[in-house]
Amino acid sequence: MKRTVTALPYPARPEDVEAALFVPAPFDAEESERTGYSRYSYWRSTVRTFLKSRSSIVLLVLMISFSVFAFAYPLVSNTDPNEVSLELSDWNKRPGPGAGIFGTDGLGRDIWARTWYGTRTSLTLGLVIALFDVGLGMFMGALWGYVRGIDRVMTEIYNVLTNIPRTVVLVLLSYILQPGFWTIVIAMSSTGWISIARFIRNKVLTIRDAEYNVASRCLGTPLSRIITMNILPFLVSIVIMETALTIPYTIGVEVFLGFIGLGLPVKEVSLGNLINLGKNNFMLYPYQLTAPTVVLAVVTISFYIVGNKFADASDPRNHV
Amino acid sequence: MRAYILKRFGESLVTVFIVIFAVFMLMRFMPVEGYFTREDFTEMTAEARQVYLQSIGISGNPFGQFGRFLSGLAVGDWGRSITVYPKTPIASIIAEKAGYSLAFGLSAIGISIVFGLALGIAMAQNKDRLVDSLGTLYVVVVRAIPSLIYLFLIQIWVSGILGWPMVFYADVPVSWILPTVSMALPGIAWYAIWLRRFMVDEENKDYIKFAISKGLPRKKVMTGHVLRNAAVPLVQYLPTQILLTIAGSLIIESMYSIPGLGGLLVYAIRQQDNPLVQALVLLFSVLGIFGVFLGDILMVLIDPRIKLEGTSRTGDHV
Amino acid sequence: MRQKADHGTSPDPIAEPRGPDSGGTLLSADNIVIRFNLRGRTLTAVRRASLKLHAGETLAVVGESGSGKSVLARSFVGMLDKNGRVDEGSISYHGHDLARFTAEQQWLGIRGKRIAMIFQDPMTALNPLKTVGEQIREAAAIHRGMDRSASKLLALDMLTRVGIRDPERRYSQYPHEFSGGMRQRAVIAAAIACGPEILICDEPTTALDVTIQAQILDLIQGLQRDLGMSVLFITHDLGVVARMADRIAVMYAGQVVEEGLSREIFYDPRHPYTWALLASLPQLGVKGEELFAIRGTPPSLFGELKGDAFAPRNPLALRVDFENEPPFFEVSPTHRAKTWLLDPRAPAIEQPDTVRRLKARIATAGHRAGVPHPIGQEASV
Amino acid sequence: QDGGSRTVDRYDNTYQVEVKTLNYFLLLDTTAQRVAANTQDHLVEQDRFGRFIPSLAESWTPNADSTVWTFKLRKGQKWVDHTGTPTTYEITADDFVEGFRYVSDPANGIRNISSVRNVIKGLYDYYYTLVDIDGGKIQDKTREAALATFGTVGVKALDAYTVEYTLTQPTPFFLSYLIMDLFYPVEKAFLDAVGPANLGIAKENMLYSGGYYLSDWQRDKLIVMTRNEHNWDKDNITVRSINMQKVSDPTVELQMFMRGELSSALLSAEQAKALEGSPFQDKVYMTDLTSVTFWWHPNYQSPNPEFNAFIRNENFRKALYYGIDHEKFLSLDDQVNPKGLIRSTIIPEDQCFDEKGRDFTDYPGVKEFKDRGNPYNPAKAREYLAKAIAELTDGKGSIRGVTAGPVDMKPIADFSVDGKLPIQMVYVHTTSSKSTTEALLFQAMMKDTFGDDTINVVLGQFVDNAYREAILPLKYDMMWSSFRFAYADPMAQFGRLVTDGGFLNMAVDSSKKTNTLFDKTLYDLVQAAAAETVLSRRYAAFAKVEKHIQDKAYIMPYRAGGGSYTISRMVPYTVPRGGFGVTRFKYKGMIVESQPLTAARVAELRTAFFEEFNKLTAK
Amino acid sequence: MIQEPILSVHNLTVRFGTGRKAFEAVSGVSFDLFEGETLSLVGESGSGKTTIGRAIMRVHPVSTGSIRYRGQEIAAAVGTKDEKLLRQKIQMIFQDPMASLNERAKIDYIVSEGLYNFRLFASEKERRARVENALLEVGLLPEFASRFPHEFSGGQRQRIGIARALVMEPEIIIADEPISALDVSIRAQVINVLNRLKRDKSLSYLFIAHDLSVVRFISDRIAVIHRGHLVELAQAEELFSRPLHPYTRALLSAIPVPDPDAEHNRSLIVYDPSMHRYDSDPPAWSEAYPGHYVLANPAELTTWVANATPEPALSP
Ligand SMILES: Nc1ncnc2c1ncn2[C@@H]1O[C@H](COP(=O)(O)OP(=O)(O)OP(=O)(O)O)[C@@H](O)[C@H]1O
Ligand SMILES: Nc1ncnc2c1ncn2[C@@H]1O[C@H](COP(=O)(O)OP(=O)(O)OP(=O)(O)O)[C@@H](O)[C@H]1O
Ligand SMILES: [Mg+2]
Ligand SMILES: [Mg+2]
Repeated sequence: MKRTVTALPYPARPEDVEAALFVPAPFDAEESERTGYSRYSYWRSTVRTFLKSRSSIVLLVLMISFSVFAFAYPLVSNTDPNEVSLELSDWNKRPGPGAGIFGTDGLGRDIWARTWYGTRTSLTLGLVIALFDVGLGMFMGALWGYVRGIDRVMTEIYNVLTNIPRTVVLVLLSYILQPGFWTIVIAMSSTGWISIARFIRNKVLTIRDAEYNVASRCLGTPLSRIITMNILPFLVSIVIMETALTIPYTIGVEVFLGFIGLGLPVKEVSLGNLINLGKNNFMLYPYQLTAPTVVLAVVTISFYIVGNKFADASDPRNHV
Repeated sequence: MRAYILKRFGESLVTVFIVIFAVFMLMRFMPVEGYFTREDFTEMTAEARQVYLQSIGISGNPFGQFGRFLSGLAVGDWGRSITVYPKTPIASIIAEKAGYSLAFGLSAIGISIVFGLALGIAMAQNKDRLVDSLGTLYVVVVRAIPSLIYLFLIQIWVSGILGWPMVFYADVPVSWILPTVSMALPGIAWYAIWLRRFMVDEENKDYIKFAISKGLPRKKVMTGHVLRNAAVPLVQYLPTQILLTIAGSLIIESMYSIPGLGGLLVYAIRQQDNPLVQALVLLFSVLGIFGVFLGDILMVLIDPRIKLEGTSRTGDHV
Repeated sequence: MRQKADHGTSPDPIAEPRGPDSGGTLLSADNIVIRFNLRGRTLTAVRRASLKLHAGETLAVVGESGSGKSVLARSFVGMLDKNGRVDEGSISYHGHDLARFTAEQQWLGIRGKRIAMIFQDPMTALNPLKTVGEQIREAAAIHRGMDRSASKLLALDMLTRVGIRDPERRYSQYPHEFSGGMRQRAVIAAAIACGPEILICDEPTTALDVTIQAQILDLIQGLQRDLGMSVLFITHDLGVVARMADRIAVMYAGQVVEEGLSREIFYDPRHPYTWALLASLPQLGVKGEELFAIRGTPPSLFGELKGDAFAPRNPLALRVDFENEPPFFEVSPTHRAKTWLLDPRAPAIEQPDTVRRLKARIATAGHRAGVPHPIGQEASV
Repeated sequence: QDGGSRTVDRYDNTYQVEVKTLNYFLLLDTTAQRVAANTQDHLVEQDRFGRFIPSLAESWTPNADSTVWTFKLRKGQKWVDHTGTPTTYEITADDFVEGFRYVSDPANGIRNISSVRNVIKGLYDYYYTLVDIDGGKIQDKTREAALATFGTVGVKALDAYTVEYTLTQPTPFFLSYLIMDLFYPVEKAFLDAVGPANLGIAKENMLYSGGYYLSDWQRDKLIVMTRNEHNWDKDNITVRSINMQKVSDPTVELQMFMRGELSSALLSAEQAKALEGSPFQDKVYMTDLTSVTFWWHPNYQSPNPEFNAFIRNENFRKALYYGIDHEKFLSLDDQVNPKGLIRSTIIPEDQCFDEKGRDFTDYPGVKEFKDRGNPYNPAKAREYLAKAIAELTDGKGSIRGVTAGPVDMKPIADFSVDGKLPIQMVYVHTTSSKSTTEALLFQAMMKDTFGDDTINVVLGQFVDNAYREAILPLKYDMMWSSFRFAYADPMAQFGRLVTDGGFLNMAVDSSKKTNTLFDKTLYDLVQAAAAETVLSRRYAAFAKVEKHIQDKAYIMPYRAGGGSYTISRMVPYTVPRGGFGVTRFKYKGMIVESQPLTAARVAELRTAFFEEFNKLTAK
Repeated sequence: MIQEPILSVHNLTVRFGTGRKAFEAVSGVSFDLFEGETLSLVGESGSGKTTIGRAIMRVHPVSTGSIRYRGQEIAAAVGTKDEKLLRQKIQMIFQDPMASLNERAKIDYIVSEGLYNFRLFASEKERRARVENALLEVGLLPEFASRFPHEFSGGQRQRIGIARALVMEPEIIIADEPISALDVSIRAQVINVLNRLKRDKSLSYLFIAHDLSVVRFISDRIAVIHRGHLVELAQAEELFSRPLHPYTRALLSAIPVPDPDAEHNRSLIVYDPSMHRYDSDPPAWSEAYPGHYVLANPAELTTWVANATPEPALSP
């Protein structure tokens, strides 16, 4: 979007200027205060910077439409993704007429329906984990950064948590709890929040001693309001980004957990389960892997890129 | 300097201790039934089960057990596996498997560094141009799509196209290539993306502008200033990465049948092989924590800005 | 090894330095327009600014923050930020039009070698991971085609020249081991290491304490004398200007609005903005009285400015100021101002009292004490 | 195709699950069994028709009532080490005694000991004395003293080449015990040198008495067995080396086979189907059935009150039995001829023959079930269910004696029952996709037969260890499991079902709090049958046991082991045959060709083999 | 009649860090601030000016010494009621107009933040009126209340910062280099606002700066601080005309004067702290002339007083 700029006009030649204008003009003090500064809105600039790249618009649209479709599909469709067919001829049907858009799997279940139900499950999982991780991470991180006294303790917790292999926690929890959605949420969040907290803490450290925070302290502003008014607003963009990036990450983890047998119960429809099931049959019925993979890739890639682009866009240095 | 190293070392030890203690106690929450296979349990009487638990050191006060575990460690005894490789000394299991993970891991790190840095430099130098977009595409694919999928496709397709074996054979050199490259893929993306970011950040620094204003050619500014400074923060993570290659890669090792340490921890937990789990967690947390420790020391050595307590302050005033 | 290969390879577009041209003008910028793309809009930072730098002189550019001083100066070394460009005008220097340079390659023989620049903040201008000496040496090595030992000797000499004691030790120290004042000295050393013809100083002392500022100013002055450089000095501190400048250019909203010899600007300013600038100096204020102040706020540089950019803030503005942009009127061969007040048709508006009283006021209120200070000596506090 | 019939030196195959230990007294997985079967010899072995033939023993004689068995050893057989070099140790009678001493010590954690605990004379007392000493129950005797009493156990070396086993009761089928891992020899001097705990944890830590020695073992990667040139039977060891790779992914395994990296591969039904149209199409055939039996078994002590109330009702059990289409269920494994996989008897066919060569499954009472095949009959099933419902509910859908409330079957399942129809029924399965698919199919079938207003199948999944997670804590209503047939006697199967902790939970051990002998008749029938020592009488008695269990539908056998699609370069029927012990893992006599065999050729070989086999068994 | 100081700092010491890292930023500083006066604190960067200001604002803990507001000790913890009073009566203005306003809050919130903290308004209407008033008083338009800080220029932002302090109706304002970051043309605006407020509301300022030309214009008294120690304190004109301490003299000699003729003949005095012999003869805070204090040992005091010019030096 190149802007055409008209060339600057040269100053008028004195002889072209009317003599009548050479009289004192009234002075408007208000006007002189008003003239200058450009309206710059952080959020408007962020959105504008974000929308500047065509690819991010495309991906944003994809991200939204896939997410919306995943949540809407179960409401409008009457295909049961778990409907097992007892007709052998329904099993493993390749995509095509009478077999659904993505074909059927080894028990005659409709892969198209399963893909969208699965996307919904995985997105929900990602979202819930992101909310937990980011919510807890934000809160603890803000506290960690702001309250000097707890730094040592938190750092030690960080060291310990990041060094207990996540699989240990996952496996243990799937014994203690029922394997399933919430187990994965708890297992992922129980260690996931700390890295976000760490990240937030570092951010908070850089803004904690900013002059406007000192100003607030001089005005006797309570800690709670300092955090909500002075710190958190600066972290909103980070939160959005972290949330967007946690979703592809959790989808990846879910696939991985399925691989090691600790994922969602296989009877539940999730992208991870679809992929792992499809992978087993890849040589025979490649569409059982490729169809959900394409959807998964679009979802994860769009979340990933949108998250990153948003992070870039939310950085005021990029507001050019 | 020495005081600093000692202090950091002490802190690392404490962290290792806490990690291992936490895991040790967590393992004690697992049901004792887990120590038996299905057949066993049917066959054994209650007493026999107790005998068995005692023989593998599971029953009794957990603190006492922990003490025994530590005193064993002190004399270099890692204990023996109980269910994964019954009665096999853990040290020998690890020794046997770590070699493979290390060999693959180190070659993968080597590849990641070389290609990752090259890609990162190329991307930073051609910011917002085709190379950058292609590099970004690569990074996005590798980081956004679950690795399982593309690793699997690589194994099936690439090995088919090139006619390479699908699994690793120690005596067939080409069979090393795919797993190593697969293992390097995320690393390449990691180095590329961070180096690119750090380089782009560096390029906006005042001292880079000053270097340019001194009239240094762009290439010299890039190598002598930008790259050099951008690489420094990456170096900090190198020890951890190298040390943790010993832990192996679960997916790749299992896909290519590499007898490394990769899947062992998961397997050991699921088999409730406590001594093995403890040993592995100990090993991995020691590697992780000391990796960080070494990274810190390394930073002190290469970054003159980081001043340590106990070192005399230089720097006079005008 | 690599270092060697680079020796003397930087292309030199100016084969034979020709020295100052007829009017003594070394560099002349004409009708420069500089625009930036900023958040989807176009910001015109410099609007037809013209400037001449004579050989061996110190030209000070003063003006409000955001008036385009730095941007204009940076365009002389081709170091505008990526989103900016010189849209119109020419910068002639030894027969080259620097405004038309497009390739990095073209700048190599000029930037650093013939026109050097030092920045405002000495704390960030040095690479924290390289030794100070190395950063001085590398430029010399490139431009003068010296090998490592020769360029090191040069760098040591430069350190001595800028008044850093114990240069051998300092050479191999890192920037964090230097105090702010010493860093600025090191930056200056790096800038002059190649013996540039022009030194651009963009607020080199703003970040420093007064006492150190005075030392650095003395240093720059001494170096200018010794090396015969021309200095383009950017600041908004009129005290500094008075100390340094042979000539002064006053900028407002991207334009040079008045230009003249130092004394002409201080003692006989003609532009209302210059008046306001001088009148608002606290040194000229009377204790207990209101200080003269420029009202309002500078104009937005997005979009067109109609008439005289200063008009909205100028209580003495004429109606024509809101309609037509004034041309330059010559006050003397060396002094010109861009204001309709100099038009014969304009009502006779006198300089404000304060301004007229400047000289007298300073003469009576000033205070001087102390002993002469040898230039370049490192003073330790 | 003469090119295809060239024999090769090497047999390459895979294993999926990591071998834990190669201690041949402690075979925990089939991989280890494959290694032990080929690297160690027993006193006897089976030939390719399953007949017992001499191995390390040259000859043997039971006494008149089959309670004392005397074996004469081959002379001059040396143990070899992992390089194939003979050691100074000779294989003598003492080695068999030492082997048994090793397994009889509970400290060595040998798991199968229970199958012979009541067979070998004196073993029960010897073993439990040691257990009690270890458990602190016996204080007045030291372990050493107890160990010194090994002489009371009925395993003796009469001289260097004569071993004698004394049994608790007449056991005509004793030879089938001898091919279990409990009866391997071990060289005492060597065992002492490496230490009992270290036996078999590395290839160096074993000596080899079999047709192969372990020349390479990399954990999780590779096992190589090389022909033992000093074995007494080396001329029959046809393949020079056996290479076993660990490959966990079946997809990869098939690919490797197609690329010629493997000598044989097992395929899933889907893989087999996918090969249609490929050059391998006509090479896929199905392996013979094995003695392993799969069955669905209900939990008679479910914490789920609804199911618990119903499962004790015979009509309900029958409804389940008739309500599932076994054939369709087995289509998961074989879409062409799923019927061929059905096994509807508890004791497998072709495994137990009485003195007249009559197969146990041909005894009256068993044969009717064997002949029945797929019991699926939805009409009948619904009828039975209606009866059960009529018997157990008040007619308005409320189950008598069941109150509403939560059922805590964590971590498998967690739900509440309302004491009304439909009956909640928890079907558990593993996380593997195969197991899950089966569970889903089971669920769909129940729904298909009964609708969802009478039975509601809740799927519960255990992560890893069925025993820990589901069976022992009794957190299931229904699941499948499979039993290997351990030795040539029906008791091998019934014993496990009926005794303490068995799946039917008919414990008679009064110390056990789950003492719910709910079918005294069955218990008595088993006791009576076990006391019979003449095979035909014994079998007739056990046939009654089987009939009783089947009539009451206590457990629902549905599939035989084996019957997998395979594609292979190995010529079938060239290796030893047998359903128990380690026989079926032996590679002795195996012929491997350079090209995969066609299915047609395998079919010919099969016909020829069974003609010969039937001639031999019909004495 | 001796006026009671509104703020009295006595022997103030502020240390940062502990153990070997400990660093004394302010050492034994004492001064009084009287009602309606402007006391300026000048000194080089890092000399502890900000630290003193923040210690008074009680955002840095005081190590030793006392700070009294109207006779009441405030260096230690105070009760909630006093807290409320102090937070109201002592306000601070910051150096960096870019960093001292919360970018994500509207001017309305920024200005009324203190009002919210202590519920200093009866109704929403009153609060808005007070914000508007404060904005008007610093020469800004009430309509700005609904905008964000980044829409303003540096001078405007600084005036917003002043409005934020003003709205609390303070008695003391600690102004920490409020004009250092502003360019010349804007400085006058802010100086005028400060001066006018002082007159109209009889405020007392502790004015922290390093620009002596401004300080001279605005201050009643000036205190010079060097590396955490006060070295000289006097009436503004007295200090300019009769600087005693060599550091003060160095400082004065370094001020650039906006007059080319004067500047070209200026010479610089360099201060070398090693000139003092304080090991053998420690310095004391002594009154050289009435109201003119200097940190000196007796020997120095004599020499300095002897060398002092009674009258302002004539410019050359
Ligand atoms: N990279 C850029 N992108 C957009 N606008 C810019 C950029 N660089 C400078 N400007 C704008 O150009 C105008 C002139 O800036 P410049 O830095 O030249 O001012 P200055 O006179 O040097 O001010 P100061 O005294 O504050 O240094 C300002 O409005 C500034 O915001
Ligand atoms: N929170 C802190 N922790 C440790 N040292 C500090 C802290 N705050 C200030 N200091 C140190 O105290 C000394 C005095 O700092 P202060 O900010 O008061 O100086 P200043 O006179 O205001 O300087 P400037 O003119 O640069 O604002 C400095 O050396 C500074 O490094
Ligand atoms: Mg500037
Ligand atoms: Mg300060």
